[in-house]
Amino acid sequence: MPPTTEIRTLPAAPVAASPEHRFALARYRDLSLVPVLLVLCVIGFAVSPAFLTSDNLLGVAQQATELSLLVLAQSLILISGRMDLSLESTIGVAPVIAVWLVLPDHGARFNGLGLFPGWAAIPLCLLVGAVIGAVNGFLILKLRLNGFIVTLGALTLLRGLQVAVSEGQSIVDVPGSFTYLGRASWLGVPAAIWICALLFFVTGSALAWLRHGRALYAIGGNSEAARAAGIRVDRVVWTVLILGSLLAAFAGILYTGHYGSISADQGNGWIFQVFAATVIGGVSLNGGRGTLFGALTGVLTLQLVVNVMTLAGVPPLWNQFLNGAIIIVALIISRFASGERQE
Amino acid sequence: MPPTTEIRTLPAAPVAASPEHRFALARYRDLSLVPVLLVLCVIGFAVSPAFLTSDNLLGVAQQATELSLLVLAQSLILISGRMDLSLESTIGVAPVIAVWLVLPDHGARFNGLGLFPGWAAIPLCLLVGAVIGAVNGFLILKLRLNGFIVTLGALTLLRGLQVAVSEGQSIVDVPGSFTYLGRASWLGVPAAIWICALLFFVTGSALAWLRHGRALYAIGGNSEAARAAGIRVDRVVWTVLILGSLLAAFAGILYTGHYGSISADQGNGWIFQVFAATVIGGVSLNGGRGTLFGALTGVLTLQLVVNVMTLAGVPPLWNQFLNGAIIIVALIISRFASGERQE
Amino acid sequence: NRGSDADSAGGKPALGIDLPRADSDFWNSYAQYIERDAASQGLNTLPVSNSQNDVTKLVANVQVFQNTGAKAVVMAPQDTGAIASTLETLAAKKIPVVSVDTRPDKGDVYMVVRADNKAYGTKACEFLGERLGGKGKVAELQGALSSVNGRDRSEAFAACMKEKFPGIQVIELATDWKGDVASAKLQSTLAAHPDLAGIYMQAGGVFLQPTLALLQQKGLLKPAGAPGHITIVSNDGIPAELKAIREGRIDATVSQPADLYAKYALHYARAAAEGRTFTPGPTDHQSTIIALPNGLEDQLPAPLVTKGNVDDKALWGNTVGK
Amino acid sequence: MVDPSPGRGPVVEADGISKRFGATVALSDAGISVAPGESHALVGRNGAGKSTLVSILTGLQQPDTGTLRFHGEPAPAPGDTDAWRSRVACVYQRSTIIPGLTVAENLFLDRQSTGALRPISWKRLRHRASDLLAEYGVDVDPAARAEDLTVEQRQFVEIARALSFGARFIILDEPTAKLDARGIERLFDKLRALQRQGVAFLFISHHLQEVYELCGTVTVYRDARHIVTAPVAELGQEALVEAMTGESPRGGEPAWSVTCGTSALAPLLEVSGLSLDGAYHDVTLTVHAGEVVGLAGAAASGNVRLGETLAGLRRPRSGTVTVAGRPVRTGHVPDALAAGIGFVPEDRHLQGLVPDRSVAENATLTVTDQLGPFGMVLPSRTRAFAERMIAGLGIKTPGASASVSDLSGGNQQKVVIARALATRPHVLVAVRPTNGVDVKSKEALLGAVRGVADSGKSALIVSDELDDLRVCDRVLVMFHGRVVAEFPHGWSDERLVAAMEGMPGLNDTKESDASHH
Ligand SMILES: Nc1ncnc2c1ncn2[C@@H]1O[C@H](COP(=O)(O)OP(=O)(O)OP(=O)(O)O)[C@@H](O)[C@H]1O
Ligand SMILES: Nc1ncnc2c1ncn2[C@@H]1O[C@H](COP(=O)(O)OP(=O)(O)OP(=O)(O)O)[C@@H](O)[C@H]1O
Ligand SMILES: [Mg+2]
Ligand SMILES: [Mg+2]
Repeated sequence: MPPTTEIRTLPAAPVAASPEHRFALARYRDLSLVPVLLVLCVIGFAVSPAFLTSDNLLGVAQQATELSLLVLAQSLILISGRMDLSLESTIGVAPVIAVWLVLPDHGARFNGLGLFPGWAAIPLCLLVGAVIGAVNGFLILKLRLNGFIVTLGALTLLRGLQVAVSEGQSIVDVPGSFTYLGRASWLGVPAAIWICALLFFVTGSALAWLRHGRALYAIGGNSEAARAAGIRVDRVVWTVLILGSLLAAFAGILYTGHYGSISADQGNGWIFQVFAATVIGGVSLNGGRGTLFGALTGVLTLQLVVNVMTLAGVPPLWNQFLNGAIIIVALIISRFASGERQE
Repeated sequence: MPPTTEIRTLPAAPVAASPEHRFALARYRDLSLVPVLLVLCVIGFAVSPAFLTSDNLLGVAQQATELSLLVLAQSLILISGRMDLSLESTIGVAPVIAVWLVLPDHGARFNGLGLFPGWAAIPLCLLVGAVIGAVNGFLILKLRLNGFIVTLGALTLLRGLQVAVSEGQSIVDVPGSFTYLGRASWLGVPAAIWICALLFFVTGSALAWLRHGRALYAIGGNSEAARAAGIRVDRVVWTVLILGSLLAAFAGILYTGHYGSISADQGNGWIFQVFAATVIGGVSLNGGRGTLFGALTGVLTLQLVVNVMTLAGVPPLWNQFLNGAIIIVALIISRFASGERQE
Repeated sequence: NRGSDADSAGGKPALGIDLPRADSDFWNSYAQYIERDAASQGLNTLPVSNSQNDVTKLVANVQVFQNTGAKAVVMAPQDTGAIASTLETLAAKKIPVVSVDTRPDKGDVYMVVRADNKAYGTKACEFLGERLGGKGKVAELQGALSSVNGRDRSEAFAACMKEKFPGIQVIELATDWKGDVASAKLQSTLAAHPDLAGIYMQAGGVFLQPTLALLQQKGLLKPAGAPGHITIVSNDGIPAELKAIREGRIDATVSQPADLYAKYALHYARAAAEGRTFTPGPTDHQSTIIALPNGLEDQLPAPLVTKGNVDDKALWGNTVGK
Repeated sequence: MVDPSPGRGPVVEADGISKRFGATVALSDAGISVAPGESHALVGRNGAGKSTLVSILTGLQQPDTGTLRFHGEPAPAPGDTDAWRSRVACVYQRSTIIPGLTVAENLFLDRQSTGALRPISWKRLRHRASDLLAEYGVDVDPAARAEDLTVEQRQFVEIARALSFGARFIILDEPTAKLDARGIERLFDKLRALQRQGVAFLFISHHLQEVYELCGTVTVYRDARHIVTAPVAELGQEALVEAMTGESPRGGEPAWSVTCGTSALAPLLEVSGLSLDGAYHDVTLTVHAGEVVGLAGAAASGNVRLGETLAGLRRPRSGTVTVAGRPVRTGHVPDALAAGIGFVPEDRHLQGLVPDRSVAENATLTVTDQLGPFGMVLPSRTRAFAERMIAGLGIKTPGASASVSDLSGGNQQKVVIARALATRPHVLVAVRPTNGVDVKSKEALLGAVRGVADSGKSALIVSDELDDLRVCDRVLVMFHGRVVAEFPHGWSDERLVAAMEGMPGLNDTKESDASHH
C-alpha cells in the first residue's frame, strides 16, 4: 500500500486534535520539575546575591556530578524495570580495590599490592564496577533472586569489603591519573561537568533514538511482551546492570578527584537521594516510564536545595527537616504540574 | 500495571486435583528460612557454649523486639501492596514529641512544654504515630503521590523534626510509665518479648482468618479486582498505613525503655534491615504474598547473625562484609528451599 | 573455643572490648593501639567486637561479653543516652565499665577516658581568634547534631568566640560527619563570603581532604603568612593532618590522643577487674581525674599541634602504623 | 442478597450517560434499560463504549453526566459497594482474578465469612468452592493458586463468582471470549437455568450467533452512542451488523475468498516430530506457500503451546522446525523472527502489549531494526510505519502517539496483529487472532491474514473459533496433544467441533488434564 495516500485518509475530526495533546502531556511529564527549579532560583536570588554568580552555580553543578552519574545509572535500571541499591557502595569500593591493586605495598600508610602500574587504576576501577554489575545480574537473572534484596545485600557487603580492604582509612595518596578527571578544569569549567553533560546527552539520545534504548522501555513496560517481540530481555537487562555499576565506578573516580581522597564512607547513604532525585524527576519505579532529562532536573533540584539553604543560613537544627519537607513539596508541585497520578 | 500483575508465568498445564502438593508449596514458602535458622544455631553452638544459654537467647529475642515490630508493620503494608520508609523515623520522633509535650519546661537538660501529665506520654506517642500514618496516607491515596518518595521524604523530614525538637540530644529522664514496658520482666522473660509475641500472634491470625485480613492480600494482589469485589481499597490501605505507624510508635516506646533513653538517632538506618528481614522472610515487595511468621523468621535470622558473629569473634573489619554476605546467602538458601522464583 | 578460656587464661580477668566503628582513621588507629597494648601487657581479652556506630549492636555485643564472662568492659558509646540501661545491667552484674571518648549521660561508669571535647572547641577558638586578630569570618564544619562530642566542640567554640572574639562572625555548617556535604556547603559559603578568613574542622579525618581539594581548586590554598591565606584549624591529629601542617596547608590541629585512649582504657579496665579504685585529682600522666555524678573521668591531655611542635614524637600521629 | 423490591420497574435504567477519558469520548448521551427476567444483549464495535457502560453500571466509574436507576430507585452512593453488589453482579472483561490467592478464596472474595469478626473456616470455604465449581463442570482443586489455572479455568472461576452472588441482574462482558465451544455450552446451560429463575442479564459479545442463541432483546452502540434497541427476533443478522457498523454489509459474504488447491506450491513451514512435555507429542505438519492452515483444538489440546513453540517462546523436547527449507533454532524468538515467523500471542495483555507505550511503538516493536540506519529508530519513520498499519487494519485510536492502554480491547488486538505483520513474515502464526474483536474488524483481520497467504506467504491460525477457521484452506484438529484429523476447506461445523471434542468416545477436561500430569 502506498503510504502517502493512507496517511491522508487518516483520522477523523475529533481524533485529529488529540495527538498533539497526548504528545504535549508526555513531554510535559519530564518538564514537571522545571517550575520547582524556577521557584528555587527565585528564592536563591532573593536570599543572597551570591546565588546567581557563575562561581556558585558551577559549584552546585560540580557537587551534582557524582550524584548525577548514580542517578543516570539508576534511571536506566529503573526504566528497564529493575533496581540497584548497591550503586552507593560501588562508588566507594571500586576505587578502593583499583587503588589497592595499584599502590606499592610499602611506604604509604595504606599498603596496596602494587600488582599493576599507576595508569591501570582507572581501567581497573571500571573493570571492578563491571564485575559487580555482572554478579548482581547473575544473582537476579540467573538465580532469580529478588533484585531489591540482592542489591541491598550487595550494598552492605561491598561497603564492608571497602572497610576491610582500606582498613577503614581514607586513602590519600592516589595516583595522579586517577584524580585528574575529578579535579581538572577545561575552559574554566570543571571537567566533571563536561563529562556528565556528555554522558547524559549521549545516553539520553541512545534511549530516545536507538533501538536498544527503546528496548529498555519495552522491557520495563512489559517484559513478556518484549520477549514475544524478539527482544533478548535477559541479555539487555544484564547489560544495563553492568552499565549501571560501570557508571557508579566512574562516579567513584570523579568523587576521588573531587574530594582529594577515597574516604571510607564515600557514597554512604546516597541511595536515598538517588531514588528521590530519579523519581521526582519522573522516572517510574515500576519501569517503562521516564527520561534522563527528568532525572537530571531531579538531581539539580536536590542540589539547589542544599545550596539555597546554606546561602540562606538555615539554622543547622532545622536543616534536615527542611530537606525532607522540600522533597515532598517538590513531589506535590511536579505531580500537579504534570497532572498525572504517580502510581 | 494491571496486565503484568495478572499472571506471572504462563501456567504449564491445567491444575486438577493435586491439593497436598500445592498446599505443601504454599506453606513451605513461609518456612523457607527455617533451614537458615537451624544452620545459624548449629554454628552458634559450635563457636561458643554461651550461645545456647537462655540468657543469650533471651537477649537476642529482646534485641529483636523493636525491629520485629517495624517488620510487622512493614509486612502489613507490603502485603497490601504499599511501602513505608518513614517507619524508621517514626520510631524515634513519636517518643520525642510525646515526651516533649509531657516533660516540665525547666530543670532537666532537655526542656519540654509540660502540657500534659506524665501518664499521657504513651497515649500521646501512639497518637503521634497514628497522625504520621494518616498524613502519609493522605498524600499517597488522596493526592496520588508516589508512596515510595512520599515516605522517603517523610523519613528525612521526621528525623529532622526529631533533631530539631530534641536539639540533637538524647533524652534521658523519661517518665517511668513510658519506660516500664521496655524494661520490665514478666515471669523472668522481658515484657517486650511477651508483647511482640502477642502482637504477631494476633495480627497473624487476623491476616489468616479474618475477612479484613484477607482483604490486604486481595488488594496487594490486584487492587482493581479487589475493588470490583467490593473491598473499599483506599479505606483499608489507609487503615493499614495508620496501623503501621502506630506500631512503629509503639516500637519507639519499647526502644526507649529498653535502652534507657530516647536517643537522637533511634532507628536511624533501620529501614534497610526492616526490608531485608521482611523480604528474606518471604513477603513480596509487589504485594499480596507472604506471612507474618515468615517475616518473623527474617528478623530472627538477622539478629542471630549479629549474635553469632560476636560470639565467634569475627575480626571487626570484616563484620559488615559478612553481614551482607549472609543476607545474600540466606536469600539463596530460602529461594531454593521454597523453590520459587522471587520476582 | 573462646568463651570458656575467659576464666582459664592464667587467672587473668577477661576484658570485653567493643570498638565503636571501623570506618574512620581515628578509630582504626585506636583499634591498632588496643591490639598492640593488649598484646604487650599480656591482657586476656575476649574477641574484640565492632558495633558499627549502632548502639543496638553495642548492647548486643555487651550482652555477649556478659555471657562469656567478662570481668570488665571497655566501650565507646557514640550514643551516650541509649547506653543507660545497659550500664545499669552491668552495674547490677558488678561488671565495671570504662567508657572511652564519650561520657554516658546516665548509668554508673568506673572511669571515663577521654580528652575534654569542650577544651577542643576552646583551643581551636583561641588559636583562630588570635591568628585572625579578633575579626573576620570563620566557617565551622560541625559534625552530626546528634553527636555529643560534636555538640560539645560546637558549644565551646561558639561560647568562646562570643566571649573573647565578638568581632569574628562564625558560620556554622552542619555536615552530619560527611565530607561531600562539608565540601558542598563550604563551597556555597565561599561563594557568599569570598572574604572567608578561617575554617574550623571538627574532624580532620573526615573534612581535611575535601576541604583542601576544594581550596586548591579555587586557588585559595595560600601558604601561611601569604595574603589571602585561610587559617585552618583541624581536630583529631591523624598523620594526614600533621603532614598538612608541615606543608603549611593547614595551621593547627588538636591532637586527640588515640594512643592514650587505648593505653588508659586498658589500664583502667585492668585496674577495675583487679578491684582497684581511684580518686579525683592529678594523675601520674599529666592528666586530672574529675568526679562525675555517675563515676570518674580521666581527662587526658589533648595538645594543640602547630608548625612549632608538629614533629614532637609524643604525638600519636607521628608514631601510629610505624 | 436478594433484590430488595422484585419487579418494580426495569432492573436497571440508564439515561443520557456520557463519559470521556481525556481525549476519547467513551460514551455520549447513551442509555439502556433492562427489564426484569429479560436477557438483554449489548453489541457494538470495539471501542463503542460497552465496557465503559459496564464499569458505570457496576459503580466502578462515575458517569460525567446522566442518571442511573435500579428498580426505579436511584443508584447507590459511589462508595457503597455492598449496595451495588446487591443490585448487580458482573463478569468483567478484564480479569479480576487475584493470582496469589487460592481458587476458593477468589470465589468468595470479601465473603469468606459471614461476619467481619467471625473467623473464616477454610475447610468449609473449600467445600463450598468445589460444590460451586461442580455446577459448571469445572474440575479444579479449590486450594490451588489461581495463577496456576489455565485461561479457561480462570474465566470459569470469574463466572462462577459473579453468578453466585444471587443478584437478580447479572452483566457479562465478553464472557465467552476466553472459552472453547464446550465451555460456552456449559455456560449457556447455566445462564438459561438462571433465566428460568427470572434473573435478568446484560450480555456483551462479539459473536452474534450467541446473541441470537441466548438473548431476547438487543441494544446496539456505535461510536459511543445508543443506536437501536429491539427484540432480537425483529433484527436480522444483516440489520444488526448494519446498525453496528453504520454501513450495509456486502450481502454477508466476506471480503476474502479461499482459493483452494495451492498445495502444489513449495512448503514454507515444515514441522516434524515436535514434542513438548505436558503439551503435545510428535507433531508433524507442513504449510505451503499461499496457504492458510488452521490448527484447531479445545482448551487443553496443546495447539496454543505448539503455536508458542513455533514462535520460539517455548523450547520443545525434540523435533525440528524448518522455514523455507532453512532449519530454525527452536526456543529463541529472535531466531524465529529472523527465519520469518510472525506471531500473534494468545493473551494481548500478557504477551502482546507494552501498556504505557504509544500505539506506534507497540506496532513497530518487532521491526525497530528497519526504522533507521545504524540501529537508530527515527520517529518520523516509526510514525509513518505505524500510520500505515493503523490505516491498513482500521485501528480506532486518537493517533499513532496515543498510549495503547487507552484503546479498547479489540483495537489493542489489532495493534498486536499489526506488530506481527510488520515483519512481513513468511509464516504468520496467529493464536486466536480475533479474540475480543467485533464482526467488522474480524473480517478485516482475517482478511489481513488471508492477504499474507495470497501474497505467496503462508499463515497458521491456532484457534477454536469456527469463524477464524473459515479462512483456512485446511484445518488440522489437535486433541490431547496430537493431530487427530484434517479437514479440507468446506468442512461442516458439526464434524469439526466433534473432532475438537475428541468424539467419538466421550471425554472431558478431566481426562485431558490428566494427560498433562
Ligand atoms: N480508562 C480509560 N482511559 C482512556 N480511554 C479509555 C478508558 N476506558 C475506555 N477508554 C476508551 O473509551 C472507548 C470505549 O472503550 P470500551 O472498552 O468501552 O469499548 P468496548 O466497547 O468495551 O470495546 P471492546 O468491544 O473492544 O471491549 C475506547 O475508545 C477506549 O479507548
Ligand atoms: N484505568 C484505565 N486506565 C487506562 N486505560 C484503561 C483503564 N481501564 C480501561 N482502559 C482501557 O480501555 C479499554 C477498554 O476497557 P475494557 O475493560 O474493554 O478492556 P479491554 O481491553 O476491552 O479488555 P480485553 O482486552 O480483555 O478485551 C481497555 O482496553 C483498557 O486498555
Ligand atoms: Mg470492552
Ligand atoms: Mg474487548
